[in-house]
Amino acid sequence: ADKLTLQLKWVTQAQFAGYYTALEKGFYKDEGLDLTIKPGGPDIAPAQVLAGGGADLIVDWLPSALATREKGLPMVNIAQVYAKSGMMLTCLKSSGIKTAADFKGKTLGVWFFGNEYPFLSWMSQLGYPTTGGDDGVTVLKQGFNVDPIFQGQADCVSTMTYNEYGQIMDGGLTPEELVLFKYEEEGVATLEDGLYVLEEDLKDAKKVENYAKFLKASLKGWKWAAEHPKEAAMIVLEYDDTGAQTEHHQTRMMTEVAKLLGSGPEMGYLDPIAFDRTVDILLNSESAPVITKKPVNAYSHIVFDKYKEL
Amino acid sequence: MLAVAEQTTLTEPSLTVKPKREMISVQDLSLVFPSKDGDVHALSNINLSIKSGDFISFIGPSGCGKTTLLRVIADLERPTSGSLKVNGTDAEDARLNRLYGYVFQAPALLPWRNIKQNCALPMEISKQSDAHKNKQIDKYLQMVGLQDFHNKFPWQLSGGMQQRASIARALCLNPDLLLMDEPFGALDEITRDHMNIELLRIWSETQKTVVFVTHSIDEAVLLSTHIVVMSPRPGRILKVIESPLPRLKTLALRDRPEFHALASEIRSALAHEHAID
Amino acid sequence: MLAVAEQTTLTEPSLTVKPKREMISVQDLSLVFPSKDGDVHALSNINLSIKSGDFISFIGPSGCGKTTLLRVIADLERPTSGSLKVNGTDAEDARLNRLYGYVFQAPALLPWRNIKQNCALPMEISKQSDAHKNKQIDKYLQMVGLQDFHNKFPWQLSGGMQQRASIARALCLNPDLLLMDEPFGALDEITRDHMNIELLRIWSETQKTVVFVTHSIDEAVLLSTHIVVMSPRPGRILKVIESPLPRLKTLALRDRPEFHALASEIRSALAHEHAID
Amino acid sequence: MKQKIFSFVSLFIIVIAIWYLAALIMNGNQLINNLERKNQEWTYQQVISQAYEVKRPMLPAPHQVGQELIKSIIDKPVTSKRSLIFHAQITLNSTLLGFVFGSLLGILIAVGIVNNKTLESSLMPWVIASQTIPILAIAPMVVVVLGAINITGVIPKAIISMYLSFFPVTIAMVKGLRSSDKLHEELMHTYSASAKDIFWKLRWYSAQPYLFASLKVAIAAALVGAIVAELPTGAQGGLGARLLSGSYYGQTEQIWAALIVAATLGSILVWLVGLAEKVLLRRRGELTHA
Amino acid sequence: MSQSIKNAVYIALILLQVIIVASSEIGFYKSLPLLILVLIAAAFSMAMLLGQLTNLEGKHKSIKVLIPSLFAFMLLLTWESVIKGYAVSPILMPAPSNIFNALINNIPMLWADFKQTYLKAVLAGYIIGCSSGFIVAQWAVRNQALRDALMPLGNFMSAIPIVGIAPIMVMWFGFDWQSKAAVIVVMTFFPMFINTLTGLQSTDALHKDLMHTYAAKKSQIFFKNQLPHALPFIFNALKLNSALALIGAIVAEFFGTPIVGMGFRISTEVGRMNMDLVWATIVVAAIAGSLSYGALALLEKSLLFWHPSYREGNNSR
Ligand SMILES: Nc1ncnc2c1ncn2[C@@H]1O[C@H](COP(=O)(O)OP(=O)(O)OP(=O)(O)O)[C@@H](O)[C@H]1O
Ligand SMILES: Nc1ncnc2c1ncn2[C@@H]1O[C@H](COP(=O)(O)OP(=O)(O)OP(=O)(O)O)[C@@H](O)[C@H]1O
Ligand SMILES: Cc1ncc(C[n+]2csc(CCO)c2C)c(N)n1
Ligand SMILES: [Mg+2]
Ligand SMILES: [Mg+2]
Repeated sequence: ADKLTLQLKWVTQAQFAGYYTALEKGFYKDEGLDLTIKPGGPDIAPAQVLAGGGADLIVDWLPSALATREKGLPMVNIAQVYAKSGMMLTCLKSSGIKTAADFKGKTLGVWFFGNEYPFLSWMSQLGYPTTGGDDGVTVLKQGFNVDPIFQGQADCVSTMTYNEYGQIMDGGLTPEELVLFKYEEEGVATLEDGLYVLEEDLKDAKKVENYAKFLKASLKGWKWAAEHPKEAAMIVLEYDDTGAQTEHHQTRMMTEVAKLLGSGPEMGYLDPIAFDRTVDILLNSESAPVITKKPVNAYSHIVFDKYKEL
Repeated sequence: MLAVAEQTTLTEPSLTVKPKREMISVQDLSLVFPSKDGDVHALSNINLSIKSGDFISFIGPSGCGKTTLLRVIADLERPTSGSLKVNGTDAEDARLNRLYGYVFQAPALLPWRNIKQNCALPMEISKQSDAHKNKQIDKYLQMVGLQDFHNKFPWQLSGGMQQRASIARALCLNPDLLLMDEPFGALDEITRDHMNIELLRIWSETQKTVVFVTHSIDEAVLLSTHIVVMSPRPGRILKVIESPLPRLKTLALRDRPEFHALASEIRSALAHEHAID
Repeated sequence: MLAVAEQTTLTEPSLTVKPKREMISVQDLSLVFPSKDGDVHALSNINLSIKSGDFISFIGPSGCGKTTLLRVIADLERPTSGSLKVNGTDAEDARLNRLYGYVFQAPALLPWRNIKQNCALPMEISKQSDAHKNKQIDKYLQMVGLQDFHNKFPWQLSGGMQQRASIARALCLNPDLLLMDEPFGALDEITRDHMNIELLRIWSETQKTVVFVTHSIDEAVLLSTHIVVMSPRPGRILKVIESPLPRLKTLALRDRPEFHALASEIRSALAHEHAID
Repeated sequence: MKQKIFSFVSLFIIVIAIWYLAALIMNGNQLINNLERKNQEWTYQQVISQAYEVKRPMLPAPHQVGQELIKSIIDKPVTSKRSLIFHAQITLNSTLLGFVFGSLLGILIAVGIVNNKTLESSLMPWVIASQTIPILAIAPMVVVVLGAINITGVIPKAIISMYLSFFPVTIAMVKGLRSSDKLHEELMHTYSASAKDIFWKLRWYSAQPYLFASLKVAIAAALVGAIVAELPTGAQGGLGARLLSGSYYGQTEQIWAALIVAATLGSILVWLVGLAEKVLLRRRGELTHA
Repeated sequence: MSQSIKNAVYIALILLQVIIVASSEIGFYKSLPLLILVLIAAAFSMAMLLGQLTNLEGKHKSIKVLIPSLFAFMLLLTWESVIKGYAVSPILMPAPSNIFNALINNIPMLWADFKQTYLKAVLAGYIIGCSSGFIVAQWAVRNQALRDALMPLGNFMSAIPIVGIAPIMVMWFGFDWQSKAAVIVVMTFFPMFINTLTGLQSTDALHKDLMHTYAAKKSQIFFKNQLPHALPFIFNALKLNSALALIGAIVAEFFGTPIVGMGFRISTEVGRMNMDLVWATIVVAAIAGSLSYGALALLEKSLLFWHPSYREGNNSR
C-alpha cells in the first residue's frame, strides 16, 4: 500500500470526523492507501508541516492558505470539503450590540494564528480600525476558549457554530442573551476546511492518483459520518489520545459540522465562484491586506476530476 | 613596641582586687560526640570552679578537650550530662547577657568586611555608639600592631595578622569574661611576649576573668593564676595548679626559679600523661 | 610515644651526607601585592642559597613574608622581580616534577574525605600502588598519633589533630624537598617535641632538604642547620645564621650552652628588628 | 519527623481553607454578574450555596478537583486514555529523557567552560543568550522542523526538556566548579595534579551542593518543557495535552486535576533528586555534621 | 609556516566563505556539494583564530567582547550558508540576513511589543516574584516549622507548569500585562526561595558560632552574616529568574493578550508564515535578556568582591 500522511488543522475532534471514519472503516485500505493522520494543535501551522515534508496533504483554511502561497510556498487546493463557513462573532446583548454598526468602541475576541484573516477583512470592510479607541474596535487575542465572554473581558467572542457556540450554551448563557453574527450571513464568509498539497506533486501522475483515491475514501467517510453522527463521534473519541473529549460534545459537533459540508456528488468540489468570493473579500480589505494580488493556480480540479473517474 | 612592658609595672598600685565571686562552676560535666564508628568522649566528669578575676589556663595534649570545654562554657556546645553555671546563671543566659568575649582557635573573620569593620562587628551588634566603636578599634588595633592594616581585607593578611585582628575584635567589646582558644598560637615569640604583657595589663586593670587555652607551658605560667592540666581520651582534668607567682607578672619573671619550678611541675604532669598514653 | 627518641640515636652511624647540590637559589627576588589602597611589599630583594640536605628555618615577626617566600618556592606565587631556581630548574618545573611536599599554615584537609583518605590523596594523584599507600599511611598516622582516628572526618578532629593529619599527608609522599609553614604551631609542647624528633629522624635518614617556617626560636635552633631571620615591611632577610650544633640533635641538647647561645643570637636579631619597628 | 508532618499538615489545611474562600469569592462574583445580567434578584445565601456548583468555575473548589482526580486516577485503569496516570507516564518519559541529557550536557558545557578559556569567552555569553530565546514559544516550530527531518514521538519533547534543563545546571556547575576552597586548589597545585585529578578529587566535590540545587531546578524545568512540547502536538497524549483540551473545552476541573498531577509529579521528581543528594552527602560523611 | 602567514590564510578562508554566500545563487550546495568544504575550513579557521585571541585576552580588555562576537559571526555565517545553500524554505527557517531586514523594517512595532512585554509584565513580575521569594525564604530560615511546611509546598508550586498557570492567570487577572506579571511571580518565586534559603543556611559553621557568642539577634545574624554568605546564591537566582521571567511573559501571551507584545507577535507571525519577523522578535528577546543578565553579573561582581571567585588581582594563579 502507498503511504500518505494527512496533517490536520486542530486537535482530534468531529471537525475531522470524515477522515477518522474512513480510516476506521478501512476505506483508505480499500483504495490501497496506508494513511497516517497527524492531529494538529493551537500552534501547529499545517503549511509549515507541508513545507517541511512532514505531511503530503493538509487541512487548512483558504485565507491562510492563500496568504502562505503569497509568502512563497506553492500550495494548492485540491478539494473543498466544507462548503460553508462555520465562523461567527457571538456577542452579549447586555453589551448593547445589536448590529455590526455597534461594534465601535467594543472589545472583540479574535483567534489569531492565521484564523484572523476573515475577521480583519470584515472589519476593514466595515471601516473599523482594529487598534482600539472609540472609532475602532479593541481586539483581544482570544485564547483556547470562550471564557472572556463569561468573565466580561470581551463583549463578543469568536465561535464556531460546531464547537464554541455550544460551549457558551453549556456555560449557562441562553440564546436570548446573545446576538450572533455569522460570517455567512454578513457576506464575509471565506472557505474553511479544504485539502491542500504542494503544487509540484500534481505534476506526478502517480501522486495525483493517490490523492484521488484518498479523496474518494475521505468523502466516503464524510458521507457516512454525516449520516451517522453518533457513531462518527464515537470513532473520533476512539482516536483521541488525550481521552478528554466527551461523547456529548462530539456528537453535537458532528451534527453541526454536517450542516457545513457540501452535498451530493459535488461534495469536495471547490466551487470557483466561492473561491473568487473569498479572494475578493481578502483583496478588498485595504487596511489589512491579507493578500495583495489575485492568486493564480491556487486551486486545481485535477485530483477531483481524477476521483470522479475512479 | 616593647616599651609598654614598663608601663604595666607603673599601673600595678591601682590593682585592688574585687571581692571574689564564683564566675564559672562546672560539676560532673561530660560531653560525648556520638558518631557511627564509636562515640568520642570529649569531656568526662569535669569539676571546676573559676572565681571572678582569675586567669585560668587550660593546657593539655592536642585533642584532650580544651576547645570543647571552652565551647561548653560559651554555650556553643551542650554537655551530655552534668551541670554548669556561668556568673551564677546558666551558660545560655550568660551568653545572652553578652558576658563574655570569645577568641576562636581560627581567626573567623568575615571576608566581606575589612579589618576595622570586622572589629566593629560585635559592637555594632550590641549597639554601641560610633564614637565609642572608633575609639576602641583604634586602641586595640594599635595594641595588636595592625593600625596600618585597618582597611585591608582578611585574605590580604598573614595568618598571624588575622589572628591578632580577631583578638582585637574580642578585646574591643571589653567583656567581663574572656574565653581565648590558643589566641597566640600563630605568633612569633616577640609579638607573643608583647601580646602576653598587654593581655596581663588589660586583665589586671579591668579585673576581668580570663579562661585561656594554650599549649605553651611558659605562656601558661607567665599568665595564669591557675593552670588546669588536662588529658585525653576521655578528656578529663588531671590537676589544677594554683600559681604561687604574683598576679601581675613581668617578662623578667621567666628567669626566676619559681617560674621554672612551676613550669616543670606542669611539664611533668603533662609528660606523665603522655607516657600513659 | 616518646620511646622513639632513643631509636634516632641508634640510626646516627648511617648518616653519610651526600655531596651537596644547590637545592634552592634565590636572587634579588621581590614580590609586591598590588592593592587599591597602597601596594604591600611582601618580599624585597631576597637573596638566598639552600643546599640539598640543609634544614633551613625562616623565623621573623608575623607578617614579615615567611609564608610568601615559601609560596614563591612552591610556585604558588609569582615573584614581581628577581629569579629563583629550585633543584636547578625553575619553580614551575620543580612543582611539575613533584619535587616537594608542602604543609600549609592551615590544615587544608578535604572535608569529604576521612583522615586516611586525605592522606591518600597526594599518592593517588602520583599514582602509587594501593599497598604502598596503605603502608605509608599506617606508618605516618602512627607517627603523628592519629592511628585511632583514621576513619574520622576532619571536622571531628581538634585543631592540633587536623594539623598533624596534614603533616602525615605530606610525609607520606616522601618528597626530596619539604616545605613546612608553621607545621607544629597548633601542638602542645610534648607532642611538638615528639614531632620535632621524628622530623629530624626522617630528615637525616632520607637526606631530604627541609624549608621550615616557625615562630619558635627553640624549635628553629633544635631543628635547623641554617636559620634565616626575616623582618617586615618590606619583607627582607636580616641575617642567615649557620648552626654550630651537630646535624642530628636530641632534646637533651636544649640544656647545653651552645643551644642557648644560638637562641639568644636569634632572639637579639629579632628583638633588634622589633625595636626598629 | 512528627514535627515536620505536623507543620505540613497544618499548612495543607490552611491552603485548603484559603482555596475554599477564594473559590467562594471568585465564583460568587461571577454568579452575581450572571444573575444581574439577567436582571434577576439574588441573595447572599443563594450565592454561597451555588458558588461551589457553577458550571465553568473560575476556581473549582478542592472537592470538585478531588472528584475529578478520583474519577481520572482511581476509577480508570492506568492503561486507559482517560487515566491521568497514563498521561503522566507519557510526560514522565520525555521529562526523564530530557533531564538526563540536559544535565549531562549542562555538566559537559560547564566543565568545558571551566577548563578552557576560549570556550569560556566564546561560549558562555551564548549559553546565556540561548536561554533568552523563548524556546517555549518556538516549541511548536521545533516540533515541526524536527518532524520535517523525521524526528517525532518522544524525541522532540525530550529536546525541549533538555534545552530548558541544561541551563541551570551549566550556570550552577560553572560556579560550583570554581567554588572550591582556594587553599585546596593550592594544595592540588603543589601536587602538580592533572586537570583530571583536580576535577575528580576536588572540584567535583565542591560543585556537588551547587549541582544538586540546580538539578532540582532542572528536573522541574524538564517537566515544564515536556508539558509545553505536548501542547502543539496536541492530541497525542500527555499531561500537556490534557491541559490543552481541558482548556479548550472549558473544563476547569480537568485543567486543575492535570495541574495537580503535574505538580505532584514534579514534587516527587524534585524529592527524588533531594534523596539522591542526601545519600551522597551521607556517603561524604557531611550530613552527620549538620 | 609562520603564525602570521597561517593567520592570513585563516582570514582569507573566512572571507572566501563570505563571498560565496553573498554572491552565489540560492541552492548552491545542491548544485556544488563540495563547496561545503570551504564552510568547514572557514569554521576551523575561526576556531584557530579564537584560540589565539584567547591567549591575548589579558592584554586588551576589548578582546573579551571580540571573542564572543566572532564566535557569533561564524555561527551566523554557517546558518546563512546552510539556509541559502540548501534553499531551505523561509517558511521553515529564515536566513540571518532576512531576520536582520525584518528587524530594521519593523522597529516601531517591535518597540511597542517590547514595552508591553518587558517594561510592563517582566519588570513587575520579576520584582514581585524575586522579592516575595526572598522575604519568604528569610522567614523560613528563622522558623523550622515554616520551613518544613513551605519546602514541600514550594516544590509543589514550582512544579506547576507555566502553561497550566497561564490560562488561569489570564482568567483571573485579565488579558493585559497583569496576568503575565502574575505568571512570572509564580515562576520566579521558587527559584528565589530555594536559592535564598540554601544560601542563608550555607553560613560557615565558625561564623555561625561567632555570631552566637555575640548573642546577636536573629535580624543581626541575618544582615551581618547570613545575607552576605547567601549573596552568591541569591545572584544565581536573580540571573536564572531574569531568563525565566522573559520566557514566562512570552509564553503567557499565547493564552490571550491585547494584540501587542512579543509573545503575541511570535505566535501570530508563525501563523502568518512571517518567520523572519518571528526571529526578529526572538532576537529582541535575546538582546533584552542578555543585557539584563549582564547587568546583574556586573552588580554581582561589584558586591561579591570578597568572594574567592572574584577577588581582585594577586600574583597567585
Ligand atoms: N593575598 C594577599 N594580598 C595582599 N597582601 C597580602 C596577601 N597575602 C599576604 N599579604 C601581605 O604580605 C605580607 C606578608 O605575609 P605573609 O603571609 O608572608 O606573612 P608571614 O611571615 O607568613 O606571617 P605569619 O607569621 O603571621 O603567618 C603581609 O603584610 C600581608 O598583609
Ligand atoms: N564535632 C565533633 N564531632 C566529633 N568529635 C569531635 C568534634 N569536635 C571535637 N571532637 C573530638 O573531641 C576531642 C576533643 O577535641 P577538642 O577540639 O576539644 O581538643 P583540643 O583539646 O582543643 O585539641 P587541640 O589542642 O588540638 O585544639 C577530640 O578527640 C576530637 O576528635
Ligand atoms: C489558539 C486558538 N486558535 C484557534 C482556536 C479556534 N479554533 C479551534 S478549531 C478551529 C477551526 C480550525 O480547525 C478554530 C478556529 C482556538 N480555540 N484557539
Ligand atoms: Mg582546640
Ligand atoms: Mg604565615
